[in-house]
Amino acid sequence: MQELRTEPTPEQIRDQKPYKDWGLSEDEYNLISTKLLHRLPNYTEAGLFAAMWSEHCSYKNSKHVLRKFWNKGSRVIMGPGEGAGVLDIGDDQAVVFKAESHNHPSFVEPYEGAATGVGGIIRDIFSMGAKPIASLDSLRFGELSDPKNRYLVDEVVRGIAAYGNCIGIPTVGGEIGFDSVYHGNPLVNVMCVGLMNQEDLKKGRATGTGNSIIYVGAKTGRDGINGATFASNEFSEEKEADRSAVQVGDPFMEKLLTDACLEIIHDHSDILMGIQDMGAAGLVSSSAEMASKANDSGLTMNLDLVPQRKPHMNGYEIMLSESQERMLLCVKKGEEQTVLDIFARYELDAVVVGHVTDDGMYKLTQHGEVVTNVPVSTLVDDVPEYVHEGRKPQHIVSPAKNDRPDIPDATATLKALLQQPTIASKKPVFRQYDAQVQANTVVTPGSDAAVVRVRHTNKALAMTTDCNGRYIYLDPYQGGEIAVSEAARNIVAAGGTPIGITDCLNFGSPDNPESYWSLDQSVQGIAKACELFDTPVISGNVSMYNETDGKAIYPTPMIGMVGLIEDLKYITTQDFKQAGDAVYLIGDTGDDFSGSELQKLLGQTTPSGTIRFDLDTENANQQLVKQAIRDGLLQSAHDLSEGGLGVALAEALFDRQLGFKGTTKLTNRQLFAETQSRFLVSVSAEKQAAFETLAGDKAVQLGTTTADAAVALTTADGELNADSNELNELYGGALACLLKSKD
Amino acid sequence: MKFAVISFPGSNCDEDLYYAIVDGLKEEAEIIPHTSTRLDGFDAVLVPGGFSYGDYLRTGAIAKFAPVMPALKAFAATGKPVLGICNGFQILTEAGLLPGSLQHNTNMQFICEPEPLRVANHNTMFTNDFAADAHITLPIAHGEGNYYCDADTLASLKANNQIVFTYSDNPNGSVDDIAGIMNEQGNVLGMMPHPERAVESLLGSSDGLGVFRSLLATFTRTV
Amino acid sequence: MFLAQIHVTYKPSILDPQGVAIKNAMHRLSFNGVDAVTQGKYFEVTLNADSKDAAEEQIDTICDTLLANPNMETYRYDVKELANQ
Amino acid sequence: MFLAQIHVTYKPSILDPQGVAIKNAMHRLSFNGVDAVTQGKYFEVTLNADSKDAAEEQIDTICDTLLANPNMETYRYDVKELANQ
Ligand SMILES: Nc1ncnc2c1ncn2[C@@H]1O[C@H](COP(=O)(O)OP(=O)(O)O)[C@@H](O)[C@H]1O
Ligand SMILES: [Mg+2]
Repeated sequence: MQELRTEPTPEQIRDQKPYKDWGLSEDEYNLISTKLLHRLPNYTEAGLFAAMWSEHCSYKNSKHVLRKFWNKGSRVIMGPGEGAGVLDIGDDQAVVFKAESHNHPSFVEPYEGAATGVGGIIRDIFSMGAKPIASLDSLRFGELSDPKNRYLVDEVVRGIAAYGNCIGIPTVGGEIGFDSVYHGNPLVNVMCVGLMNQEDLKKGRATGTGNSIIYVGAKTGRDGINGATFASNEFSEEKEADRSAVQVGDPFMEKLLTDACLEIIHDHSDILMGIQDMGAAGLVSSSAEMASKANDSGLTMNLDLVPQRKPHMNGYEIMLSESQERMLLCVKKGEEQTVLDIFARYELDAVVVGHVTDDGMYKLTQHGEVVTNVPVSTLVDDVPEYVHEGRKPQHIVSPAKNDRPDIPDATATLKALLQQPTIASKKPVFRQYDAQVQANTVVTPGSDAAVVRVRHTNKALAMTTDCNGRYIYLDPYQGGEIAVSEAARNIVAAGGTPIGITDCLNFGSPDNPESYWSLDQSVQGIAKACELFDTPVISGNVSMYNETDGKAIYPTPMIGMVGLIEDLKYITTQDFKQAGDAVYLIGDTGDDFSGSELQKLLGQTTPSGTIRFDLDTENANQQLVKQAIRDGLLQSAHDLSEGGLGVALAEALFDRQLGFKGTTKLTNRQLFAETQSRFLVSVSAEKQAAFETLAGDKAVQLGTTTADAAVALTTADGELNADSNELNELYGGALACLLKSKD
Repeated sequence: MKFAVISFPGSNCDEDLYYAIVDGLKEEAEIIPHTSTRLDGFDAVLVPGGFSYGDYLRTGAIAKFAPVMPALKAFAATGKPVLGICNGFQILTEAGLLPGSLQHNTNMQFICEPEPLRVANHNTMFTNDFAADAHITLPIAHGEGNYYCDADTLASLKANNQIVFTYSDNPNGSVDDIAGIMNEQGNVLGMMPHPERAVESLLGSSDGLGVFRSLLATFTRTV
Repeated sequence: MFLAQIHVTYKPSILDPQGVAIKNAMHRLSFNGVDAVTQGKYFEVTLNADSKDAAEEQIDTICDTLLANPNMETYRYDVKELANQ
Repeated sequence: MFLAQIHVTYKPSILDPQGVAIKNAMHRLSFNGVDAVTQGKYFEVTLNADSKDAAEEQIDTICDTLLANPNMETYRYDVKELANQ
């Protein structure tokens, strides 16, 4: 039925240059054939090079910039480079975390794209030997006035929920922002956090000549293989309309895979030499990296042994398939059966597909022939590194003058801001996530940072994701500092000490000098802030080429941060607890509206102006809140972010339907300024004196919480007057309403 | 008192239940694989939440054929307590140990939130620790918790006081606000809310402990 | 080799929240002529059996025990022999 | 009034974890002759339309926009006129 496919010969590849469609440049091809192999690569080899030398696998365009990150710090057990980073949290335990973007797949097929994004990052975590204990999702979409964006939100959220809920990992936090620049290019970033005993740490290495390479999990199909890379006759067995390379997630399989791998890691650590997930560029990338990390040992695999979902897959397809829920293990020779038996008990496919060699070669056979034979190092280490030209964008060279909007009616403005989709309650989204499975979630979505306790200890972990692309657009360096600082502020407000970050650098094409400049600047800003907060970058991910019709998104380096809460009694939430508590604002407020939600509300869709930020002030204010929590002085703590003081004050009232009465020297408009480094805290009457002594002039009392729902704040030039229940309804109902709207 | 927690492929609340018994109730518990064929020596069996067999086909539809099921049915026939929570409830209905079935929530979405409940019958081995008509809060987390049964079944559930928990603010479309029911004999209970997630105030509520305490009280009284 | 095509649908008395949700979605998309929607499941099972009768018997048991929930669903099927390849 | 019977199934190259899980369950139940299982969706939609052509046109759009995911699924349908009741 099926015609034997004839692959192009090495000479045809040289002459017809199909590798260009696969993302390999002519220079790169020449480098491979003349300098590295000293011969022409065959069809499979050329395909493998194209995949391994892609930005996704090699970071060839971003490596130079990523080196500027700071990843020292006393807690670091494993920095970037492995599946995920690892930090010491005491008691011989460690926290493991990483974030991944799945932007493009989620645009093409939002449900499966988002679901497989969750699945992928989970494999990174358990492949280190850690039990995944929480995930967070950071999402950006175009405006909800467009039905396509509403559809994307629905499907992406359903996909994340379906995968995370089924596998039993609580989705405890995240963020969602809406802005027209993300129309046609949504961002779907997922972070996963794991917990482990330090002795269980595993690495993705294929060491020890003769040891076996075991493939486990789902069968390999044509998933994720770009149809464009094939001559159309190669698919003649299937009708065009029947073809699809969409990757489908199977969380049930992944649950079994997680449990089985963790069982092997715990009980058979001595025979498991290495373990690695199959992510982008599937089998080739996982196996070549495992070999490379083992100090250039070699590796050979027989492709006929790889479990396959469809008949007649060629070597290229088998090696590059991005079928989900697969892992690669390196197991001591002679001990394979132990591992195979465990997988059999979980009813998972597991097959010895090859072994470690000592010649440094990456060798594949299929149907009795050698289809690939190249030095491991040429696939992994010899990738050229590109430093691109950067240019400051015009709107930064000569920025527009800063807004000082006139706000005659603070109440109306607050109501409008609370209904902005980026600010409004995200409950219609996070209510779809099982946030409590594993029964460790102390603070569920809705407060500043999520808090997950470490069972059988007195510790907890706080976690959050943050990034405001509108600030980064205006000033990538300070915007980068702010992204880290905001994350840290959320961790501190929850009672934690920030200990490290992961990131997803979502940017436009590096070939665009302005995008590249922004990338470089924001990485430097992030690095600077990380060093100050002692939060090393231990893992991350780069997503470039986020552009539609030549227009890039705002540079959006998402920061995922984890904090350690050394004592459960430090856990603090953002909501006011009772009537009669004093409410303080920590940090100075200025006329900071550049990039703010107020600016956007007032019609300035593209942010404008300059921003102001001071890391030392930020740090001082965070230290104050941290100390006040440790001294037991605070009833609540909330960081100020989008929408400023007005929004933060309202949010703190909702949970217990409290009211507020007070006076401030700030003006109406300053209620909505987004000056950085600020917190809103509440203090019970008997702790007020102690708090004021500690805070000095860093905190100013705004007023007091009240038992009725009335909110009354007198400003320098007006007043805010509202009913907190009414505000809560606007805040709580806005997103659901926008998602349903019919037009 | 010794509890068995049955673990099916895809169960994900088995450990939570284990800890609720061991750390919360301070009694003995053991996680029993779905391949086990004996449940001797246990005083109660817990069927946990999760997505057994991925919830593929229908929730609980594939789990009902697991090797452990005959032992579970035999255990239930002895009159000892069997408690199915969330997916456990779905499995018990599929297996015919409880009447009715669980359909998609009416809004077709998964819902995770704390849910106010009423203890509709506190004279059961699962609820004697609660006061009559007690109002409690337990978390729910399900996409298919919309309890359905035909009118005759509903009438007999009512007549026999088999409705044990009801929602105060029906989140999913369940018939008569039903959140949990038991069999006629009163020893098999299925409920969608998660008592095992509410056994310590640190996590927001300890109301769930009442369910396990009730079982312990019944057990202590009868041995 | 035989191919069974199996339809599992809700009994008419059962309210099907999925069907209702889809109907509402159709109305939102302005397909106002839509009067009712029911969603069921469709299976294709290929199996070896000695005869068509034997295949039908197996499929009947499979439907009764696994594919349909007799509380709420009914099924119908059609078995045909596949040409040898 | 017209009745549309619609089948939505996965494209052949798409992974169907549900079908695999069901097949495994059948094997566990000792239906070892079962070779493959795929699960699809089956819809019955009753709708008002001026003509059979008009009904088919609507159903086609409904399938494209709502019932089938063109990235992964294909559909087929059959529309017939219902006798007046
Ligand atoms: N996509 C999401 N998934 C889960 N939780 C979310 C999501 N978006 C927002 N949240 C939760 O809603 C709350 C408010 O989020 P956000 O406004 O981003 O907070 P902040 O400005 O303090 O960072 C947080 O608890 C956050 O975890
Ligand atoms: Mg916050």
